[in-house]
Amino acid sequence: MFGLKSDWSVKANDRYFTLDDYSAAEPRWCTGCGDLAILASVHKVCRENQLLPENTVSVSGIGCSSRLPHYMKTYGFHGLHGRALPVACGVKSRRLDLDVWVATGDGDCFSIGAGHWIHALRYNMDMTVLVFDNGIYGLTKKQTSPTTPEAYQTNTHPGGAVLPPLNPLTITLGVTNISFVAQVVDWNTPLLYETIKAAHAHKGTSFVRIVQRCPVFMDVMNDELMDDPARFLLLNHEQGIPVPDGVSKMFESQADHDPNDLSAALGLANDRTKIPVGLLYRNPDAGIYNELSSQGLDFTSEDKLAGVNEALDKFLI
Amino acid sequence: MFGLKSDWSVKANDRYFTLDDYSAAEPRWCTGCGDLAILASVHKVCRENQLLPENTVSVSGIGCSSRLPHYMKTYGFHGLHGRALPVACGVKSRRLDLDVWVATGDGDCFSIGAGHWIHALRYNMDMTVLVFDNGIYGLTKKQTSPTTPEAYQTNTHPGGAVLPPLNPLTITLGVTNISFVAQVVDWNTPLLYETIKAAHAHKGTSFVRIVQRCPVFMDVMNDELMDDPARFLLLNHEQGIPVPDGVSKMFESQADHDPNDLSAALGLANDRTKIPVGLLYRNPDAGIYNELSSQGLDFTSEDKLAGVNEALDKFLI
Amino acid sequence: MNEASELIAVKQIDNVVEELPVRDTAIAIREHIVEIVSDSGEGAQKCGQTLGILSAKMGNGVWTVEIIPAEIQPPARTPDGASGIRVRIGDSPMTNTGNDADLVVAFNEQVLRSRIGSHAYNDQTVVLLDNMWASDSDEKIRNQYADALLEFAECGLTVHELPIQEECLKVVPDPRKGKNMFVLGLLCHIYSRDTEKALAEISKIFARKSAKVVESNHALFNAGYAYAQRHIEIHYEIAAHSEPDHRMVVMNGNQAVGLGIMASGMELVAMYPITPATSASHFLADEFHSVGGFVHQAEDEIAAAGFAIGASYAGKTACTITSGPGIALKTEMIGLACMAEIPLVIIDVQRGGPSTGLPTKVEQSDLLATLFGAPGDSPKIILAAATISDCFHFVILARKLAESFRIPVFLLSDANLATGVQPFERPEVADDWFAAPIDQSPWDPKVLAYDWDEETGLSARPIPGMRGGEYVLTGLAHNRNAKIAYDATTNQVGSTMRSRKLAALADTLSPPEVHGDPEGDMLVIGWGSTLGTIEEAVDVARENGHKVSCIHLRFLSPLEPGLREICSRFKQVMTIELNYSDEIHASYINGETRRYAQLAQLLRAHTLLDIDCWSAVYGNPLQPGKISRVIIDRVIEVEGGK
Amino acid sequence: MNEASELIAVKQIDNVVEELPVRDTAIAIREHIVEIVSDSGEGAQKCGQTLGILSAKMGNGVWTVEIIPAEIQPPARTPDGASGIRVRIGDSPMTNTGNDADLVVAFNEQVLRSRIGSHAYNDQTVVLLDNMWASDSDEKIRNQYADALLEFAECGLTVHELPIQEECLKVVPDPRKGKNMFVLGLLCHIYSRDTEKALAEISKIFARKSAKVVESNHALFNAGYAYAQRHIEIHYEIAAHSEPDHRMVVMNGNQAVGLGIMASGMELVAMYPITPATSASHFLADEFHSVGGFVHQAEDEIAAAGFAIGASYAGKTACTITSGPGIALKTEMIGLACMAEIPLVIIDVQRGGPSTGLPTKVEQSDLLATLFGAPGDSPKIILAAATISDCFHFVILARKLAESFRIPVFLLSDANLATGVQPFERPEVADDWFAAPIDQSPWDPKVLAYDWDEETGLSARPIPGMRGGEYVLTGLAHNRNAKIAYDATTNQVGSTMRSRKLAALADTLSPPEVHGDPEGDMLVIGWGSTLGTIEEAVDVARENGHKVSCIHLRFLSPLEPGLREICSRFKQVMTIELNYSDEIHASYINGETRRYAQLAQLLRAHTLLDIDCWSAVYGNPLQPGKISRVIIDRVIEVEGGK
Ligand SMILES: Cc1ncc(C[n+]2csc(CCOP(=O)(O)OP(=O)(O)O)c2C)c(N)n1
Ligand SMILES: Cc1ncc(C[n+]2csc(CCOP(=O)(O)OP(=O)(O)O)c2C)c(N)n1
Ligand code: SF4
Ligand code: SF4
Ligand SMILES: [Mg+2]
Ligand SMILES: [Mg+2]
Repeated sequence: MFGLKSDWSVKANDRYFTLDDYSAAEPRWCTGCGDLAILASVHKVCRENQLLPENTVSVSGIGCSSRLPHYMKTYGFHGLHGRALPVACGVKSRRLDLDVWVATGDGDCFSIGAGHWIHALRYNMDMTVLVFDNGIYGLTKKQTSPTTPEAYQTNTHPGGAVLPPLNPLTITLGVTNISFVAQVVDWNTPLLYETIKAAHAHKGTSFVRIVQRCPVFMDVMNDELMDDPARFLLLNHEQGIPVPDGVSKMFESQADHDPNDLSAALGLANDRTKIPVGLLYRNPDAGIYNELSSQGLDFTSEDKLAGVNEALDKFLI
Repeated sequence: MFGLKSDWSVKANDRYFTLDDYSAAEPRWCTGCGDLAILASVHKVCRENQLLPENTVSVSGIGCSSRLPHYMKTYGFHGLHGRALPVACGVKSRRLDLDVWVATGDGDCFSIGAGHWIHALRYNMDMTVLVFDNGIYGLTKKQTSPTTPEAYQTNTHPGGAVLPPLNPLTITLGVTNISFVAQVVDWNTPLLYETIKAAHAHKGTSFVRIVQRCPVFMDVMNDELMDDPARFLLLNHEQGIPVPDGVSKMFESQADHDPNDLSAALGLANDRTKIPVGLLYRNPDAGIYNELSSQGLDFTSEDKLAGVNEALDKFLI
Repeated sequence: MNEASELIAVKQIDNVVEELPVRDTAIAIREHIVEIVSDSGEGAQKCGQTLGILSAKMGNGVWTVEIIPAEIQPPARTPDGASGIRVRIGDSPMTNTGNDADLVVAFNEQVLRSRIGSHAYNDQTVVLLDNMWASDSDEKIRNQYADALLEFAECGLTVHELPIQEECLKVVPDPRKGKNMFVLGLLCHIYSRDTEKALAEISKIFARKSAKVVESNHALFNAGYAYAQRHIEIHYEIAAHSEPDHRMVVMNGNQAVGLGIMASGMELVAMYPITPATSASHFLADEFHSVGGFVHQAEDEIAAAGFAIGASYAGKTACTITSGPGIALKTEMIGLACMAEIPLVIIDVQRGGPSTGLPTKVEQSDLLATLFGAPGDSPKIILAAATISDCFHFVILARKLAESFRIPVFLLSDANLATGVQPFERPEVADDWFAAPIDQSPWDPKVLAYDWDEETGLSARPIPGMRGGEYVLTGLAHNRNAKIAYDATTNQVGSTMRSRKLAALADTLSPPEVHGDPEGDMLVIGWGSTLGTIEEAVDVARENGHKVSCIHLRFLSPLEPGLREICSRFKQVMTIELNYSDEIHASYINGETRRYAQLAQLLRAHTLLDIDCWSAVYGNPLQPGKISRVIIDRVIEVEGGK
Repeated sequence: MNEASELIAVKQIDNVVEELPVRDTAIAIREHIVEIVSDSGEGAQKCGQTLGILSAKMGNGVWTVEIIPAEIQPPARTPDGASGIRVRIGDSPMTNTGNDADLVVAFNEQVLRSRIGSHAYNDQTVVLLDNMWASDSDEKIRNQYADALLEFAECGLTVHELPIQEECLKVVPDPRKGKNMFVLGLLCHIYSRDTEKALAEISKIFARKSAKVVESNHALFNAGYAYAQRHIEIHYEIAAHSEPDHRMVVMNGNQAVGLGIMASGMELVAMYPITPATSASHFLADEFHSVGGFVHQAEDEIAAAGFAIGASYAGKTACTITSGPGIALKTEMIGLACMAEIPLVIIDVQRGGPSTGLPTKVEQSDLLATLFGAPGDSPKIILAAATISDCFHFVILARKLAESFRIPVFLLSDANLATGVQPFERPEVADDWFAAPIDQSPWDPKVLAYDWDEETGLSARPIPGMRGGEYVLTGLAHNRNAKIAYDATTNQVGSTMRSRKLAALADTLSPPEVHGDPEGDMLVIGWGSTLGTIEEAVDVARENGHKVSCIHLRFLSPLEPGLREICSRFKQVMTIELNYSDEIHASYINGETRRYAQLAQLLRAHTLLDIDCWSAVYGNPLQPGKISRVIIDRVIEVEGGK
């Protein structure tokens, strides 16, 4: 059963956490907002893994999506627009014991945060990155985001967005040292849950692009998609995201895809006819930066004293 | 002959420009620096096209490479580290008559400027972008850049660079709306010239990654490459970069590559065994942002007066 | 309880409303402040805006301020979700939000609680509350409603319950989107507004919708009007102060900024969305094309500034619009514009700070950051708009200054101006307001790229396309010839020339005018959107016999001349600002440790006089009543102390 | 011409040098300033550094300043390419670069021209110049050489030509990499340096090279030494002021910063390369691992600040190191750290500004930008290092302050400190300097995340891992419980608490000590790297009978207490700073328009006294001689004016 630990005997004295232990204030997202589903899945993954609330940190930027930390009863860092990733990397750098989550939006991650996006992926620190991609600026009320569909009318482009939308997957898959790239939609909650769970279980940066409904400002993108499941392509593979019972039959189009195959992943990402859902790419062997950045965590005061003194002595005259 | 105009009759009264008309102060790059070769090619392309010096603007960031504008006898903008692209886009936005060149370095473009790199490529404004990629921070004296080879010792990573180098081509090819992606090395001057010439002739943003020698701070990367022409793969195609006489035989490995084929380009970019040289991708139909941003250039004072008055009158009470 | 309250038909006795007599003897009043508060999405703002525009059209003075919840879709029936508007209408020009409201219409009791928490009302305020909640099917809601009524009574408020929903249901099946027009009808009767004009406004609002929509909204309006006629005794008249057909426009500060940009001849705005600045760009996205202009939404604030700078370098002075966090990000670019002398207009619609702070609320906290933000000596011009009309005209001034002085110019506005609506005289746009077309005639190659005039630091600039003017702009230290130079004098000379421009500009300015007597016990100094409030507060103090005057600064860099002289004619000087300062009497705070409000800090250095300050970061616009008390208290304290 | 010059064997008559008598009667002097200038890559800096270290080891006071060309590989034999070093050696602690050089060894005449242009010499300076160019195969070079000699003579300089190259060729086939050791040998004889120590230093330098390399450098040194013995009459002795075995260390300011970081217990530095800050990170990249620390090179400055802030939030106060342009980019992040009260140490190695400015040169222009840069009220602590020893110790202080006050702390250094080398007492590192290990004991859930002490604004902070302390940090306005709140009081209370911390800190500080008499005609105020220069200049003025004293500020925010009182004991107060201010007597400049130097601006507001300033942005360190003249002139001017 969900959340029930399979082996009660191991740490019988431990605390047991329910969903409530991860849920803080009532979310202030709009009715029907996809963020709610994502939050619920995150809560469930926390419970499933019985994460210690005090050792869990969710880091975000600014945007509707970036409110997530406030709805988690864990440590949280609701920082600056576009800067969730560098902060999260810093949090993890010397605290391997912390379970780090990042909640970011399409504007936050792909526009103002684009440079950090590329570089955080390179660092491949052990954290779970969820991009809430609603194809619009939600919090600031309907401006064009990098993923806004072309010709969609926004407040900054009343005549319709002028650029073809950026494809976050093709760029992500182009970054050396990436280790986990998945895509999912918020309204398929069982699959969303499994995807986030798999992302969390992965060691390294797991990047999950979640196509997210914003019923208030993005009618086209999500409504059309929700009504047209044929647009999606479910990726199946034993090393991929486990597809829960009943979910598989919701997808007309499916494909076997080996997540170790980068060029196949690129092919899927570049295919404009279908939106792949599942695990596109995974490389468990990519170097993990926090293994470097945490060097010397075990140094005692004596070690440090010795180190400073030795360094100082080089300058003795 | 180079630089000689084929049809003298057309604008007989016109000025004729020699290389000197494009060359300003004596370059202050180190002996053997690849930047010198790039500058020479740029001068030659200017002369070949008889660009009006007063209508030519070179924009750069900060770095050794970004000194280029100072060695051009045209208008120039030597701006801020990482910000050449937004400035260049601004220059072009309402000045379709200006021929805009961008000189940027691997740190300038792929590290601090990474967000602009992605987005300027999306805008696809009509300009020629030359990335002087020496795999190192030159001007600040040998720190790791995103393209520094793994394990190469630098002043910030005396134990050797810790990340596998970023691959600028795979990311670039992942950006929607890109229209011209080429790669070349500085020491094959005929090919360098042809590549820059083709880039300049292309309408839209032409992105050229130039593998550039920095004999002072990057011994491995370029020396090894120069000594090992077998590492390169020359791309041939009638729509590609014209390969000058004699150049072809310098390349052991060659391939026919159709620059209209994005997935083939991705395959080449992702292949770690060979370094492709030539035109990887070209899409003459990608939307060009300056066609939008220059709207209304023809407005007269009367048009404007009418426009303001109409707008104001909507607020009349 | 006040008179007006007693005049209200507190309880709806029966539904046979058409039998009740029409009440139409209106009491003349000079001004009133009306609030309409609702859940987000119920249209309180539209209702108030229409009331405001209508009143402006009738020749009244008007000032409106929006009450904006922080969330997109805040939960219904919660204090945090309060969305609404405050409209001040008077028989003379209204210059600020005023004091406590005189009348409020609330769509539910929870949103009312929020405003009570913000001290918007007093026991004189007439509170009209929809009574639908009393009979809600949900017991919890009924209880909340009952509890709130008790709570309101306890804080001395008299609440009049009105069957708004009930009445609307007679007209439309779902009044959630329509109640606001019923309330507009109510208010139009209460304030004797011109119904024809009102109906015309309603038609305008729904112009893009079907005729049926217009019709039902007209019906709701009429129902509200009729209801008030029959059941609400309060009925006022507010005289016009101007001819209704006087050429006035009415708009908010961000619209004024947008129109100013259009009228300045600038053709490019590069921006990145940020509250409360974005709506100026929205406006331009809709309208800019009609003057041939273009709005570029950049990938971030740095790129927006870079894009604008690029365009400016290429000959067309461009503009970037942002708020505090965006200013922080643009710091390096602005430093470049100072150093390389690139004309640039930066509009900063200030919000509550620091950091992400209070995105929808007002503050005047960016003065020192814009003045001193860039490392190294980076002189620039800073203007502050004090009125919505300034928001328009100062953009035109800013563009001209930027080009003449080859310098970045900040225009400081704020959230209060951005969303406040006020009528002002329709500007008569002249084509010499527009930037000259790009000059492409050859440049005299003997004239250097920075051919600084020794005295003023001014120089003409070559523009790409000018033959013979080719130069390379750089942010490195450079000489008159735009060449990089690291020697000992180049940077000193360049810095001197750039600084000299400010002194030369200051030389052309006049001292600010004193509002009130030219000398006295207290001079109050303000800047930005607080102008109306401060002048009104000073007037109150003067009426109370205190020798108080005020000045209001529009130029913050360089400062207007004569300040020390003006200040020294008063026994005491203080600034009133919407930013943080330490209170005088607090732990660890003394003459040495006190951190002063931002203008006060500047003026203390500038005048060497002991300039005091009162400031706060409540996020709300200042009320003249509160400020007059602050002023009077300080005057008395000082006199008492002496 | 001075005595010393006459003692030089101006011309090498023959090559039978071994027959000339050894000269070894040394004249005792108190101090000398020596410069060595060459093309880049010829090792002048290594030569000077060795001379400096050697002298420090001999118990002399030493101050060295590097002369760094702007290009990586500047063209040979050009003034712009001048690379070199200045070493001041004395019989007491040296605190600054000093005035004009007493002796200079130049490898070619062009680099000498650059230094003449920087006014580094006067007609007393002994100039030793390699004469190899006189006989160069290239006629152009021969002519340049001859022309330069004439030029030097015209400006009153006496140049002594030495056959440096020629002599070196006797020892090695290619003296370009080795000439510097020959010159070291020369200088060691001239200044009676301990040859054994010198040879040991040379061995150290080439420790990683082959024995042969060491040998040939020893040989070159010996040749130089012998040459001087036989051909150069000047021969000095500079007494030691300290026991040679006194525990001193000698290093530059960036190394001191790096060591300070190691000794402070900080474990993480996140940086992005920028001159002149980067070498501190280079040092740490080499050494940090020995205390378990890590240097993160981020993708840009914003990410570097974000990374450090993330680590600090997670319990380990981290550090970021940068210079002006980086400070500009970090502005928004620093505002967040102020607002959310995240301890953070920011080291700003100031360079010439504004914008990209003068990357390798010194300036003190970031004071106001660091103090006021972030929009909104963002109180923070600012310390300025005045000496290289401060560079070390203030990092430790900064870390402690950051954690105790839960605040970002700036440590201002500058290019002068960064590359200057000075001996100071070896710090005795104590383990209580280290940050405590991360506390993982449970947090009392009754204590709120911002449980501000009403008086001091201080609060303890929960750290991830502490059970019961879970909170969500935000840059939005928030209450004691870290919850977002937009109401009228929350932001006011939060701002007050954050501001109160500065006042509480100020309360713990002591007034600065006055150097000189406690009262008099003129008080000079400085901050940062100019300490030694200003004190020396003040001493000169005092020796000349003027009643001048000085104070030097280490805390810039909050300011140290008692300043007004100290200032008011002097008739006149002025700051001396390395940043821009308008000159008093210039066009359009008057009491109202003058823009003051940065500390002067602050102090005028702080003390309300008419504090004057002298400042400049030449990019060079100040010379005490120049400053003493400035001071004396002002004292006389004021006295004369009265
Ligand atoms: C530096 C800065 N620039 C701009 C903003 C304004 N801002 C807040 S959220 C946001 C974009 C939100 O879009 P997205 O990241 O897609 O998140 P969403 O609200 O759609 O979840 C912007 C522009 C800001 N807070 N800070
Ligand atoms: C904001 C800012 N950060 C850092 C620097 C320092 N800086 C100047 S150039 C440079 C990197 C140069 O490397 P690259 O872009 O690869 O150019 P190259 O010198 O190798 O041609 C850096 C970090 C700066 N000038 N401005
Ligand atoms: S605006 Fe859109 S993204 Fe934001 S909370 Fe509402 S539905 Fe969700
Ligand atoms: S340091 Fe390298 S990149 Fe820079 S000029 Fe020298 S060789 Fe070229
Ligand atoms: Mg979004
Ligand atoms: Mg490089």
